[in-house]
Amino acid sequence: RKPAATTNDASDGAPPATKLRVQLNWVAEPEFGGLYAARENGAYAREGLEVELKGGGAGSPVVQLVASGQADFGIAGADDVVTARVRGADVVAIFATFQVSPQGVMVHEEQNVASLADLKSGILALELGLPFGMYLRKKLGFHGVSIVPYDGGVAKFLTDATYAQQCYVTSEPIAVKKRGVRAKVFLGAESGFNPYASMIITRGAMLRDKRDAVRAFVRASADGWKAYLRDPKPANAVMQKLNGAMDAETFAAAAEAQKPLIETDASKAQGLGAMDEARFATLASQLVDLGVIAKAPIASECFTTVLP
Amino acid sequence: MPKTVDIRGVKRRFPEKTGPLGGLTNDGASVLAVDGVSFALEEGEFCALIGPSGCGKSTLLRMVSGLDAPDEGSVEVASRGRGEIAYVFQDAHLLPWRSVAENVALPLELGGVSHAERDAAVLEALAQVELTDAANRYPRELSGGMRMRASIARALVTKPKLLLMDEPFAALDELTRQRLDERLFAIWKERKLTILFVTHAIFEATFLAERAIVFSKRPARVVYDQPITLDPENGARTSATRATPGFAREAAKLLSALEGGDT
Amino acid sequence: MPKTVDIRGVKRRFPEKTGPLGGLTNDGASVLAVDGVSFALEEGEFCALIGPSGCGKSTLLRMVSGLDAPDEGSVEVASRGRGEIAYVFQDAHLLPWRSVAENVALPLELGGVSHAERDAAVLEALAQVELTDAANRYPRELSGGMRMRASIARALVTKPKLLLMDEPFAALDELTRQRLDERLFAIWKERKLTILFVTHAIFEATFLAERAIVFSKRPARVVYDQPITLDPENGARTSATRATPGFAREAAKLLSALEGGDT
Amino acid sequence: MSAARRAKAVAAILLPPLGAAIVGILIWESIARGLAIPAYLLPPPSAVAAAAFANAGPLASACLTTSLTALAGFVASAVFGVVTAFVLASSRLVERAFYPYALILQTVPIVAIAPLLVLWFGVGPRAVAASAFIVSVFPVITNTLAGVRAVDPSLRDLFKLYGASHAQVLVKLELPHALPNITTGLRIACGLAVIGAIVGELVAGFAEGSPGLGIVVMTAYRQLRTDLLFAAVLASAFVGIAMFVGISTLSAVALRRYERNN
Amino acid sequence: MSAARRAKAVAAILLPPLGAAIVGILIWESIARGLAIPAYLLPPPSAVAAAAFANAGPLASACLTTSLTALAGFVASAVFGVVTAFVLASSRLVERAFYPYALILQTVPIVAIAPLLVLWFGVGPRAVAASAFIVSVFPVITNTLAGVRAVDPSLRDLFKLYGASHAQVLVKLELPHALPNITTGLRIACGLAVIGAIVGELVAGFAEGSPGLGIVVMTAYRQLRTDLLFAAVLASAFVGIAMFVGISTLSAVALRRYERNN
Ligand SMILES: Nc1ncnc2c1ncn2[C@@H]1O[C@H](COP(=O)(O)OP(=O)(O)OP(=O)(O)O)[C@@H](O)[C@H]1O
Ligand SMILES: Nc1ncnc2c1ncn2[C@@H]1O[C@H](COP(=O)(O)OP(=O)(O)OP(=O)(O)O)[C@@H](O)[C@H]1O
Ligand SMILES: [Mg+2]
Ligand SMILES: [Mg+2]
Repeated sequence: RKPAATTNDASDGAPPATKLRVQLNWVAEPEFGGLYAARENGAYAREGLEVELKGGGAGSPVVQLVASGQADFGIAGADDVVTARVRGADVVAIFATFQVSPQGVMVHEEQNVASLADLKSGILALELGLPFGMYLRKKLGFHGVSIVPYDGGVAKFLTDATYAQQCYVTSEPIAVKKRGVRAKVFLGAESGFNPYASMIITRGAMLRDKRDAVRAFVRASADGWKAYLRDPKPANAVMQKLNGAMDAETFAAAAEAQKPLIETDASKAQGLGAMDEARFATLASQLVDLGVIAKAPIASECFTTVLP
Repeated sequence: MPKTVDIRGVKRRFPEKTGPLGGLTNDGASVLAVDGVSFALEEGEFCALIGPSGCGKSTLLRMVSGLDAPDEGSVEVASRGRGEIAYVFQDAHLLPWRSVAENVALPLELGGVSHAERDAAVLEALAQVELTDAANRYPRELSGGMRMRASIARALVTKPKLLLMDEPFAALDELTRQRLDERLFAIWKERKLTILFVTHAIFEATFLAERAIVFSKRPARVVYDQPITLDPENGARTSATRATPGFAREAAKLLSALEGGDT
Repeated sequence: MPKTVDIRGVKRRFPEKTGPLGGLTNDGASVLAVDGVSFALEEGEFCALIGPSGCGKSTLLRMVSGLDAPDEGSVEVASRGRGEIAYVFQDAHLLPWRSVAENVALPLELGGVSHAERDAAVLEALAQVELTDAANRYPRELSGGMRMRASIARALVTKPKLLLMDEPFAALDELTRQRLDERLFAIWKERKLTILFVTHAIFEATFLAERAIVFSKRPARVVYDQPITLDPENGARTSATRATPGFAREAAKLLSALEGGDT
Repeated sequence: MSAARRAKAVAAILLPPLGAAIVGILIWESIARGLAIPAYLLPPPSAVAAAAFANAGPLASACLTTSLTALAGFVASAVFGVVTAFVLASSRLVERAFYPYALILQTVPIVAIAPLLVLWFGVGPRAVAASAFIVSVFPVITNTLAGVRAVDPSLRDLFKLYGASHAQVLVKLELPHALPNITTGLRIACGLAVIGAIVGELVAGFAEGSPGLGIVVMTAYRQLRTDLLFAAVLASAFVGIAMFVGISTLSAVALRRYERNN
Repeated sequence: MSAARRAKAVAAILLPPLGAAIVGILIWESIARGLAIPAYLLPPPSAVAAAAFANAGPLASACLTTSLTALAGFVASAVFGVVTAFVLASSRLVERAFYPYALILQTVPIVAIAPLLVLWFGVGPRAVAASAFIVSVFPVITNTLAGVRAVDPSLRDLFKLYGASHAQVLVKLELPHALPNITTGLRIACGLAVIGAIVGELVAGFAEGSPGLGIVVMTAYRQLRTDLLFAAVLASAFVGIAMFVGISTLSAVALRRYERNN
């Protein structure tokens, strides 16, 4: 079956722009800052690409959309990629935006919890079925804590001082801080669960058939991220127009908060988006441990570095 | 004697159409059904009401029962207590989810009559209309005439003071009708109730009533209002009554009044 | 002459109750409505059917019309084409969302008759039952008698070959009834249709029909089946007919047959 | 005179709901203030109004986006629901065989079939409308079926007597008879189509630039902008009520002939 | 004889849906295989059955959890919906003032009011049942109201004539007359209560102990375990259909008296 995206054959004149569709897993947010920056500052256009960034809701089936050709690229976590490959979906990670997983647990500061292992009472909201929460529960037990589903909001956190919840370090802590509530965040990475996050993924067929376009897209996206890390303001302004529910202040704070997760030693050494086979292997064995998948996929097939 | 029903200059006009928004009505064409009818019934009177089809008889009965109100004029009824008025509608109007006995028991139930008393009264009323056999059947299992009889039993069961009947026996065969005529006459004699009785059968009106009112074609107006005097005055009515010369004479008077109002 | 309707040994029994699960029925008590009725109608016959209330007349008519089937015996009807049988039900059964004219037009509409032809036929049928004025009204705006007349117009409109009528004129006043009687007689004479006519009015049966069948009390059995011979044989019926001695004699025969079957 | 009466009739229709709205808002405001419920849980109506006003543009555009998909799903439900009900009504066997399974449409969580929806309808409004359809079709089927089943058997007899075809019985008897039930089903479908569209937006993606109310609800919820959240919730209720009033008005006109025969 | 007929009647009721199920499963299997749709999008029924079998314990316990809350919400809907409809029916003014706003219950996304639910009912089954109630009550109101409004005016006249009190009209006329409509409303409410409970579990339920079907659905979805996901979806449909069949049976018994008077 032909992929839905069409790449017009380059002819000798100025080649018409290649149309590409990117499926996001949420609305315009700093998490996607580099992509919007690349689109706004012309990085995609310079590569001859016309990129459509499609928003999604919390339940958007990004992996399925990419695997089935409805989108050319998508945003997903490394755990999604590993799981999807085991289930038979040929998706491959091509750019690891967040080197450190932004996923964590936030706790009210008054609770005086020094580490997550001290959490022994109250309520903890975790996203159902997400390996992150399963890992923490398996490792830390959380005996005496009621586990409830995480729904993406923070209202319940504000109403209840014994409420702890899963969070994106770039999002919920900022939201509660605006209300004058101080939260302590424990990153999952500190407990040993650190999948790459906000990865750009594509399907195997794209890599085989349109490697040039993929390469151009990753190159331009990396440029976009560089620009965004330098100065997030222009892209933020564009994104804020698309996401009226988030104010400029929050955009700025989130962009600031995510910087250290993107720029790490590894990405400074190997360039933005760098990926390492060992981390995929670790993740795969963790997922097997948690029972999410029965058997680990070949780690090297989960990702590919398309740039030379 | 006190007036049980007093009707003065009653007019009733139906709007032709109901508007789309509930309250709005089109003031255009309307149907004048009753046009200035006046008469009074004294307590204990048995009055037959005759008139051409569609002239406004049922409309008048509804106003007497209090279910409808005149546009002009007044209708005064002395006894408006619970169960004091009974009305045999032109259609049977039985509750389809109740058996015959349960349908007949309804007015008593609504009046808070005790179970035991109710059962006795229902049995008596069913016997009066010869429907004892069908007590436990449902309306859909009845013939047309049986449905009407159930409806009559329901009206008799409260022993009302004022009985309004809209062609109650039209769906019955001649013999059943005659038996019920006689029984109704006996009940009236015994209980001294006031009866306003719409009928198309002139013979029936002559047989039963003390007085007959004839309506003109729509809009209804009173064209005839006279007592009916049969030879065995105030005596019992039997099959033989129908053969007396007085009977034929009174019937002829009514027929000619009807003919007069029909033009 | 060919038989238009041939009824042989027909029995019909209604189960007393329908079970909770649709298909299941309680085999206990049941009502035998028609018990071995046989008679035949020749083409062009006008036959009156008389019997006590609840005896099984409507049940028989339903079986002749094909809407119900006998449990035993057979009902054969010669002309079963579209619009060849018309049936005036005991209740009017009008579609409440259609005006009178639209209700009367229904059988023609179902038969695919063209608009223009339909309108003409509807107007004619409405005139026959004196309902032209009310053509555009809705059933809820009609009196009881007007509803029945609309239903009669609907039956006449297809010019059927076999006309089944279940007490069509019971809700009409004496004068309208006599006019419609005469008109029905004229239509029968003119169109040579076969009519099976249930009535409670013995005078009406005598006036109209060539033949009368009397049923016994439920379960219905034929207790009387004789031609009616009036003095002006095969002549036109007028008001004067009702005064002839032959008329009274025939009526008396029917009444005594009814009395015989009622015990 | 007639104009005055008309104005009075319109007032009789409009004033009660307006009055109720005002009373409701006052009660809400006093609860929010009196019980001191934090504004991030239950903002006072004044705050909601302010948020609605400040975000009037995006809210209006979100309303439009959601209305269109909800309406598309609703229309599909109306057509498909009525047709399906008539097919089911055609025989007891067919009804018994298939009707219970129609309920699956009602109980399936949209998120679970989101991948199939986007696979078949693509990311965007068509998948969202499909979600609105799935959520809203069952009540239309059920009510229409109930209406068809309730047709007076003696009217069926009448049609049978005159040799009506199956199609004629459907068009001239069953459909007009079931019309009141169908509008009841459609009234229920209105609200369900709106919530179906909102849920659909959360799983089936949307075109950039015109996010619907579902997206506004979720983003406001995540950002704890409860005033905006409530404004969006009320906006979705408004979309539902507008469809509801539309259906009710249409049905009042269509059903003028239907007042019961007495 | 009678036993044989009874068996035959039961077969007539059970065979058609079973046959349809078997045909449906065969078609599904052949689509999944024939069109080579990847199993992570549409698993073949055999895979779903295998997943259901492998997870029979957790699925059964999830079914039970969800059934209980859905049933609680459903019962609340039935009671509150019928009562509300009778209040609305008591006057046109009341109906006009409040009925349209009842629709808000239907259009509000549960997630938006999840914090309020948790505040008022606490985390757990009570909040989940409240969600099931909110999602399922409107159809009960609407159908009951339609039933009460359709009472034959001449029967109302009869009750008026005999001086029936408001309560008597309600109990002896309106309620029995509206019973068929009420059961239609309840049939719709069944499925909605199930989906309401599932949605409620996702925002206000417990994730451990005895998690409901909503939790299973989300977990399976997140982990792309589409076979288990479909098993859970079918399980929730099963809960809905079980409630539906229950209501249908009850109503068939209750409505035996209701076959139309002809
Ligand atoms: N609700 C209504 N709307 C409009 N017109 C009506 C309404 N009810 C009755 N009418 C009209 O009023 C007139 C009188 O009707 P009514 O039922 O009183 O007649 P009736 O004398 O009882 O006739 P019948 O002997 O045929 O029963 C008729 O012309 C009828 O069409
Ligand atoms: N559907 C039914 N179920 C059970 N019993 C029925 C049913 N229909 C008719 N019956 C019974 O069959 C008998 C005959 O009914 P039918 O309607 O034929 O009487 P009829 O002769 O037309 O009486 P009427 O002159 O009162 O109309 C009655 O006792 C009636 O109770
Ligand atoms: Mg009348
Ligand atoms: Mg009969």
